[in-house]
Amino acid sequence: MDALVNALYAIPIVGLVFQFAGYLVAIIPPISPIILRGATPLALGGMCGVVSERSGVVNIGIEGTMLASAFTGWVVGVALAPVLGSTPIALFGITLPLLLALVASLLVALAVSYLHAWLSITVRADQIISGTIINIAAAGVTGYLNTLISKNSPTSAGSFALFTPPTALTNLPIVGWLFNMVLNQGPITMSMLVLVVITQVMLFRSRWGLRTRAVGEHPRAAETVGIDVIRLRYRNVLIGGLFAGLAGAYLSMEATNSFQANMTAGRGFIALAAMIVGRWTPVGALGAALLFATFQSLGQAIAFAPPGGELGVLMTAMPSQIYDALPYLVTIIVLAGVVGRSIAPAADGQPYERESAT
Amino acid sequence: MIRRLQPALVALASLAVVAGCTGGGASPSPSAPAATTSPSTPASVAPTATPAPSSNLKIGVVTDIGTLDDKNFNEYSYKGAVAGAADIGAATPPSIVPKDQSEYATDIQSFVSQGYNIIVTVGFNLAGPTTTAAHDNPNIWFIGVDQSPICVDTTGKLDTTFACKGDAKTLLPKYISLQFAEDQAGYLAGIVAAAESKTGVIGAIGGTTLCQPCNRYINGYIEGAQAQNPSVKVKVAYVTHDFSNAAFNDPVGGKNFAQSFISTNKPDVLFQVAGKTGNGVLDAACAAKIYGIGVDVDQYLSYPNADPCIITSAEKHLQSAVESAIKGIAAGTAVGGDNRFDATNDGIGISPITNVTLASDVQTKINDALAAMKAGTLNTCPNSTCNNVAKSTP
Amino acid sequence: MTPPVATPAGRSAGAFARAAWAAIALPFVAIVMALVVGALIILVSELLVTGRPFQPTLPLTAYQALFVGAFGSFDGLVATFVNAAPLVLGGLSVAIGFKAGLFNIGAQGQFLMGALGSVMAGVAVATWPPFLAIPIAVAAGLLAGAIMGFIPGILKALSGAHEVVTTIMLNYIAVGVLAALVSGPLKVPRSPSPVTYDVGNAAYPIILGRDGHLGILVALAGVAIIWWLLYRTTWGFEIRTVGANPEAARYAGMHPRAVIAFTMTLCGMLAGLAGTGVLLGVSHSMTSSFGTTVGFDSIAVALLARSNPVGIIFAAILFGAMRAGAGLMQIQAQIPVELVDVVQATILLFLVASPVLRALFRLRGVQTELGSTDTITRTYGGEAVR
Amino acid sequence: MTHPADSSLSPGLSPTLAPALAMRGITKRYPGVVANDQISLDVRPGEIHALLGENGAGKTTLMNVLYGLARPDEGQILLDGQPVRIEDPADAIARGINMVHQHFMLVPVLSVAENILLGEETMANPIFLDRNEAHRRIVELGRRFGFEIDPDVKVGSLSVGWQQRVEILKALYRRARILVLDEPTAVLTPQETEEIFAVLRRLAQDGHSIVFISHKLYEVLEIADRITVIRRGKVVGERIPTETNEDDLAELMVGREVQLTVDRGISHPAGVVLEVDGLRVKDDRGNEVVRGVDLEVRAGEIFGIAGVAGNGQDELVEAIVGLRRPAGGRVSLGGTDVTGRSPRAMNEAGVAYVPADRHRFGLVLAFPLADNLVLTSYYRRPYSRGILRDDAAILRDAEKTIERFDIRTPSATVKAGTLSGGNQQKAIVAREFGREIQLLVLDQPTRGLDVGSIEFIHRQAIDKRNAGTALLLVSAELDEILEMSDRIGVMYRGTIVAVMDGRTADKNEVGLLMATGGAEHGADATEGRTA
Repeated sequence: MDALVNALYAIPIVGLVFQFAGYLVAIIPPISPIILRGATPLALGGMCGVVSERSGVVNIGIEGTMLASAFTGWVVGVALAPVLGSTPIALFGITLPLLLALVASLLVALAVSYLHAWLSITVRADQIISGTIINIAAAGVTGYLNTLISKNSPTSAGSFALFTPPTALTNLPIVGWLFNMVLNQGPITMSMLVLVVITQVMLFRSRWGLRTRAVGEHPRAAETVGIDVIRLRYRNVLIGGLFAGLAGAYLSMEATNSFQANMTAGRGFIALAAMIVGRWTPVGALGAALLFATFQSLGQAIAFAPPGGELGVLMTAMPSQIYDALPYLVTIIVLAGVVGRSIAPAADGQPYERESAT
Repeated sequence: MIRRLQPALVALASLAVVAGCTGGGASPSPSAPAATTSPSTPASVAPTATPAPSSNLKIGVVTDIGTLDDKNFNEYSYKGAVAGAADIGAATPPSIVPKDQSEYATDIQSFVSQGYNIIVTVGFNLAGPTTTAAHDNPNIWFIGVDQSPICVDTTGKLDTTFACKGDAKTLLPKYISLQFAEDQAGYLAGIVAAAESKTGVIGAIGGTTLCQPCNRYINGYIEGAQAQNPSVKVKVAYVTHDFSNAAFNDPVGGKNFAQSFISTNKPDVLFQVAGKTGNGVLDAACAAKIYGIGVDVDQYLSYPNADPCIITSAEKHLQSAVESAIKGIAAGTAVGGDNRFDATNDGIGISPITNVTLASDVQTKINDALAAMKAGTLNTCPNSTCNNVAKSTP
Repeated sequence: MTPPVATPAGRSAGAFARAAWAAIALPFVAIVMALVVGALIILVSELLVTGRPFQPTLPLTAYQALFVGAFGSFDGLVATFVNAAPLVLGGLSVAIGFKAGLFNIGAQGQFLMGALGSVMAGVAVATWPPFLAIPIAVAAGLLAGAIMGFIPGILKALSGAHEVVTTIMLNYIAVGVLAALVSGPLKVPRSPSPVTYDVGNAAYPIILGRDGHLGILVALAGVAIIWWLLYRTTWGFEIRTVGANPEAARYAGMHPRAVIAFTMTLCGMLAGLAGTGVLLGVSHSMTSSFGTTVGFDSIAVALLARSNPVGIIFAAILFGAMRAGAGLMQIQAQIPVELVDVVQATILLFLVASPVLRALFRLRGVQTELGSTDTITRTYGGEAVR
Repeated sequence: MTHPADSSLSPGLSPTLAPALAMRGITKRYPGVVANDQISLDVRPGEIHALLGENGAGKTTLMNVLYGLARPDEGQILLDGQPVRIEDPADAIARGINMVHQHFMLVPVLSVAENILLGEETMANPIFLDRNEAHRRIVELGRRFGFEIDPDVKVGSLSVGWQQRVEILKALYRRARILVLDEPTAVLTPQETEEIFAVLRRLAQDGHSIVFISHKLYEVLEIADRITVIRRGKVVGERIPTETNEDDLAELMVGREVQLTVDRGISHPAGVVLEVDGLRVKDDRGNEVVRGVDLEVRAGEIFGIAGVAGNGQDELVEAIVGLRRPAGGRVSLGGTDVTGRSPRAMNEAGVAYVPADRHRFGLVLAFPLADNLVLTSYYRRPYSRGILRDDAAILRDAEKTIERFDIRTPSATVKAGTLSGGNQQKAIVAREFGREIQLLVLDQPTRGLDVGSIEFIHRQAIDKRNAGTALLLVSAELDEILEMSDRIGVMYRGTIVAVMDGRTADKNEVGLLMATGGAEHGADATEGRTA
C-alpha cells in the first residue's frame, strides 16, 4: 500500500496531483470541525438571504444584522452575568445570562430586520439602499457604543461550550472524523445544520414554502389566490433576521466570548455570495459556505503545516498571500465557471404594491 | 442596565490598567493588583486619591487605523497618555482614530492647529507623517510609538529612501520614538513555554507577517525555548499576510485558525502575538486544554476569558513607556530620538506565572536571563535577524 | 410617478425658488433629522455608558466641532475638499454602475488597485519632470483600476457571474495583492516596516492652501466628463438603456454584454482614479495598511445623490466634511468617530423613508424618490444577459 | 361561508331564486377617471353571463371590485341576496368567487399541482402539503371536465390553452360557485375555444355561475345566456343572444357604427423580400422550437403567421430580426444572405420590428418619449455625430413624429411609461414605420389595445403594404390574421404546416391546423406540452 502510494507520488507532474490528494486526505479530517465552524455564520447568513429573497426581498443588510446581534449578545451577557451568576445549567455550558443574551440578540436582529422590512415592503424603498443603511448604521452604532463601553474594559458572560462526542464514535475508522466534525461543536453550529435541513424541507414541502416561492416569483398571482403578500414578506424577512441574528450570536457567544468593532469582518457579504452560489437554497448556501470555509482552512493549513515532498517545496515557494486569497478566488471561479448563471427569484428586489389597497 | 454595572466595570478597568503597570516578570507578586490601584483610568472615572499637580500642557493622541480598544498599540499607548496626563496634572488627552492612511497627516495637523504641546502618534505606519510634522513644528513634542529608526535626511526632513543620513536626535530634538525589545520578552516567555511543555512541541501564532514587533516576539520566543530545551520543536504560523481585519481584529477567525493549528501541529503551549485575533487563539488554547501565553500586557488580567489556561504573558510596557515619556517632557528630562525600552530600563518583562508552578531551576533561569539582558551579555536578536518573519524550527 | 410637467417658456423667480426648494427640501430635512438622532444617541449613551458627568450640551459641542473642523477655517475647508475628492470619484464609480443596472460593491478593491498602480508607476518615474511623471502615474492608476473593473465586467458578460459576488471577492483579493507587493518587491529595502518609495515628482501639486492638491480638480473634471458621457453621448445612452431595460437595448441593436463589460471597466477606472488621487495627493507612498473606507462610503454617496453626477459633488462634500470635522469632534467632545457613520446612515434612512418625512413635514410637491429604483435592483440575481 | 363539499357541483341543488351574484350601483373612481359608474349586474345560478366592452371600458375594474382587488367607492355586492363586503381575494375565494385573469396568474417555475394548491393547500398535517391527495383530486377534477393533466409538469412549459385549463382547475379546486373569466379566449385557437366553451357549459349545468368577459362579439353570442354591455364605465345595455346580432352589439359597445373589418383592398405583390429557408432556432432552454421553417414574403403583401402562442413564432421572429442566432437554415433579405446578423445590421438593412411585448422590448419606460423614438436610430445622423448626441435634432424630429402619428402626450420629454398603452404602441409604430423599410415584422401588434388604436395600427400597416413594403404579421388572434393577411401560414410545433390565400382561408380550417398541425401531424389535440 505504502509502496503504491510512493510510486504514485513519484510520477513527474501527475505525481503532484496524487501528492495533493494525499495531503487532503491527511489534513481534512483534523481540521474538519474547524471548517464547519467557519461555515456556520456564512450558512446562517446565507439562509437569512434565502428566506428573505425567496419571498422577493433583497437583503444585503445581513452583515449589519449580524453585527447588531453579535454586539447585543455580548453586551447583554456582560450586563447580566454579574447579576445572575454564571453557573452552567445544562449541556453546552449554557448559563442563564447566556440564554437571555441569546434571546436579546435575536430580538435585536428581529428589530433590525423589521426596519428593513418596513423600508423595503411598506415604504417600498429600494431594497439595496435599505440594506446599505442597515450595514452602515449597525457598524456605526455598535462601533460607537463599543468604544464607549470598552473604555471600561468589560469582559463577557462566557460562551457556549463545545459538545464532546464519545471517543468510541470519533475513533471509528474512515467515518469517525465525520462524527467529530458534526458533533464536536457548540449549540449554534449544531442548530445551524438542523435548521438548514428544516428550512430546505419547509421551503419545498410546506405550505409556507410554497407560498414563499410563489410570492418571490409572481406576487400578484399569489395575491389573487388570497395570499397576503405583504404579511408573508414581513414574516420572511423577520425569519431571515432570526437566522442572521443567530449568525451574529454565534460570533460573539459561541465562536468567541467577546465583541470587537466590525467583528463580522465581511462575513455577511460572503454569506450573500454563498446564497447566490448556492442558488437561493438553504442546502446550496451551506454547500457554498462549506466550500469557502474549506478553502480558507486549507489555505491556512498549507501555511502552517505544508505537505512534504516536491509539493511542499512548490507550495511554500509561492507568495503566502495566495493562500489567503484562495477562498475568494475559488468562489469567483465556482460562480463563473461551474455554477454559471444563478437566476434570482423573478420578483426579487421589486417592491410590491397591493392592488386591494386602492 | 449598563449603568448598574458600573462599579464592576470600573473595577475591571482598574485591574486591566494595573496589568500594564506591574513590574517586570522576574518578580511575580500575585497579591499586588488590588493594593496598588493606579490612578490611570480616564480621569473622571478614576478615584483621584492623591491631589495631582496641575499642568497646562495639552496632550493629544493619534492612533493607527482600527479602534481605540484594540488590546494592542492603540489601546495601551492611549492609556499611557492618559496616565501620563494624570501624573502631570494635564487634562485627559483626546484621541483621534483615523479612518485611513490618508488621514494621518491631517489628524496630526488638527492637534497642531489646536495648539497642542505633546502629540502621541501610534504605530510605525505613522512614522512618515510624524517625522514631517516634527520637522514643520519644532516647538511641539512628538512621541512616536514603534517608529524607530527615525529616518531623516541632513536637513531634518523625512527620508523616504531610508538612507537616514541625518541625525534625528539633533535635527528633530523633540521627536521621541519609543521602541521595544519584544524579542527579550519573547525570550523569557519561550523559557516558560519550553519548561512547561510535556510533549516538546510548542507553538506561536502571529497576526501578520508584516508586523515586525510580532516577528521580534516570536523569534525571541524561539531563542528562549531552545535555550531552555535545545530539542524543543517550535511551530510558528501567521494568521494572515496582509493588513486585513483578519490580522488583529478577528477573534473568530483567530480561534478557528488556532484550532486548525492545534489539531495539526499538536503543541501543548501556544503563544499568541495577534492582538484581538490572538484572544481567539487563547480561547482555542483553553478549549483544547493546552497552555496559552499572552502578549503585550498581563492577559490573565486583561483577558479573563483565558484565565483557565494562561500561564504567563510576554509584556512590553508600552503604557508606562508613553507615561514616562510624558512625565519626562513635563520634567524637562526627555531626550529626543530613538528611545529603546528593554530589560535594562524595565521596558519589557513577563507576567506573574499562573495555573502552573515553575520549577525553581526554571525560575532561576529566567532571573539569570533577565540579568544577562540587563548586563548586555545576552543578545536575543543576533544581527537583527529577529525582525524577519519567524519560521517553525525544523 | 411624477405628473408630466408642461414647461412654460419663462419661469418666475418664485417658481425657481420653489423648484430649488423642491430639489433640496428633502435632503435638508433629512440631514437635520439625522443630526437630531445623532444628538439623542450621544445623550443616551452618555447617560448609560461612560459615567462622565452628564453634559446636556455635549451634542452641540460635538456638532460645533464637526462644523468648525470642516468649514470653520480655510485649512478645514480645504481638508473637506480633499476628503470629498475621492468620494466624488468613488461615488461616480458606483453611480455609473447603477445607471447600467450593475451594483459595484468593488469600488474598494478598485480604489486599492488604482493607488497601487499609481505608486508603482510613480516611484518608477519619481525623478522625471512632473508634466511627464504625473500623467504616467495617473494613467497607471487608471489602468490598474480598469483591470480590476474589467474582471467582474467580463465575467458577468460571459458567464453571468453576479457582480455583487465577484466584486466582494475581488475586494479581499486586492488587499492580498497590495500586501504581497508592498511587503515584497515594492518595499524600500532598508525600511524596517513595509513601505514603498515616495512618488516624488509624480505627486499631485498643491493648488489650494496647505494640503489642497490637484485631485480636487481631477474629481470635478471627472464629474463633468461623466455627466457629459452619460447624457450627451451615445455611449451614455447605451449605458442608461442597458440599465433601464437590457432587452430593449438588445432590440435597439446595442450589445448589452459589451456595454456591461465597458461600464464595469469605467467603474474601475473611476474608483482607481480615486485611489490614485489619495496616493499622489496625500500619502505619496504606500504602507501595507493602505486601506480606506472610501470604497464603501462611495456607495452611500451615490445613493444619497440619486446617482446624479452633479448631486454626487454635494453628497461627497457632505461626507467629506464629516470626515474632515471628525478629528476636531474627537478632540473637543471626545465623541467616538463612529458617530459620523451613524449620522450618515440616518440621513440615508430618512431619505429612503421620504414618504414618511413628507407626510410629517407637509412637504408638498417635493421630489421624493431616492435614486432610480428601477435601475438599481433590477438586474439583481443575474437576470439573463444575452 | 361554508358549503358542503360537492353540492355546488351538483345540478339543480340551488334552491334560492335570488341571483347568485348581484352588483348594485358600483362606482369606482381612480385619479382622473371614473372606471365604473353606477354599474349593476345580475348573475343567476347556472347562468353564463357575458360582460361585453372595449378595452378600457371598465370590465376588469368591475371584476377586481368583485374579487376584492379594488374597493368600490359606492355600491353594493349581494351574494344569494345577502349583501357582502369583499375585503380581499382571500375573502372572495372563501365566498366561492374565483377569477381567471386575462394575464394568467400562474407561477411559471412552479408545477401544475403547486399552482393549483397555492393559497388553498391540501395539507397532510399542519405543516406539510399532502401532495398525493392533491394530485389525486387534480387528476379527478380534470377528468370530470374532460381532460387529463400531469400535476407535476412545470406550468411554464405548458401551452397557453393548457395554462387556461390550469386556471380553471384552480378555480374548481377551490369549489368556486361564481367563476369570472377575463378574456379567456384571447390567445386560443377556435378549437381550443370550443373546448373551453364545452368545459364552461358543463360548469354552468353543474350550477356554477359564470361571468364571461370579452370584446369578441361572436363569442359572446355563442356562449352567453345574457349579455351586459358596458362603455366608458357605464352599463349601456343588456341583451339576450337570441334577440340581438353583432352589429347591434358593436354599436352599443363602441358608441358609433363601426366597420368591423378593415378594408384592406387588393395586394399587388412584387419581388420576394424575405426568404426563410429551413430555419431552425432554439429557445432559451436550448430546445429546438423552430424546426425547419420555409417561407417567403413579397414586397407589397402581408404574410400572416397563425398559430397558438408557444409554437415557435416568437423565436422565428427573433431569428429573422437578429435577436436570436439561428441553429441552422438561412434568412435572406432582398437576395442577400443575412443569417445571424445583429439586430442593428438588420435594422440598417431596412427591417423594422414591432415586438410582441412592448414593455420588455419596445420601450424604455423610464426614458423620455423622444429618446424612445430614436431607440433604434440614436447612433446615426442626424441624431448624433460620432459619439455625440444631438438633442435638438432628436427633440425636433420627435415633435414632428408625435404630430404625424397623433401620439397623445403632453410633450416629447414625458417619460414613455406615463403614456397609455395605445399611445405607447403608437410610439413604437411611429418609430418603426416612419422610415424607409423593406420588411416590417409585426408581432402581436394590437394585443391589449382599444378599438381605436387597433384600427389605427391596422390602417398604418395596410398603408405600408400598399406603399410596397413586405409585412410579416404574427398574431395569436386568428381574427386579426384573417382580417389582415394576404397570405396565411399556419405554424404548428416549429414548422409552417400550411400556406393559404388570405381571402379564401376558412377560419375553422385554419383553426384546426393551428390546433393539430393537420392530419399528417396527428390529431393530438389534447397533448399538453408544446415544446
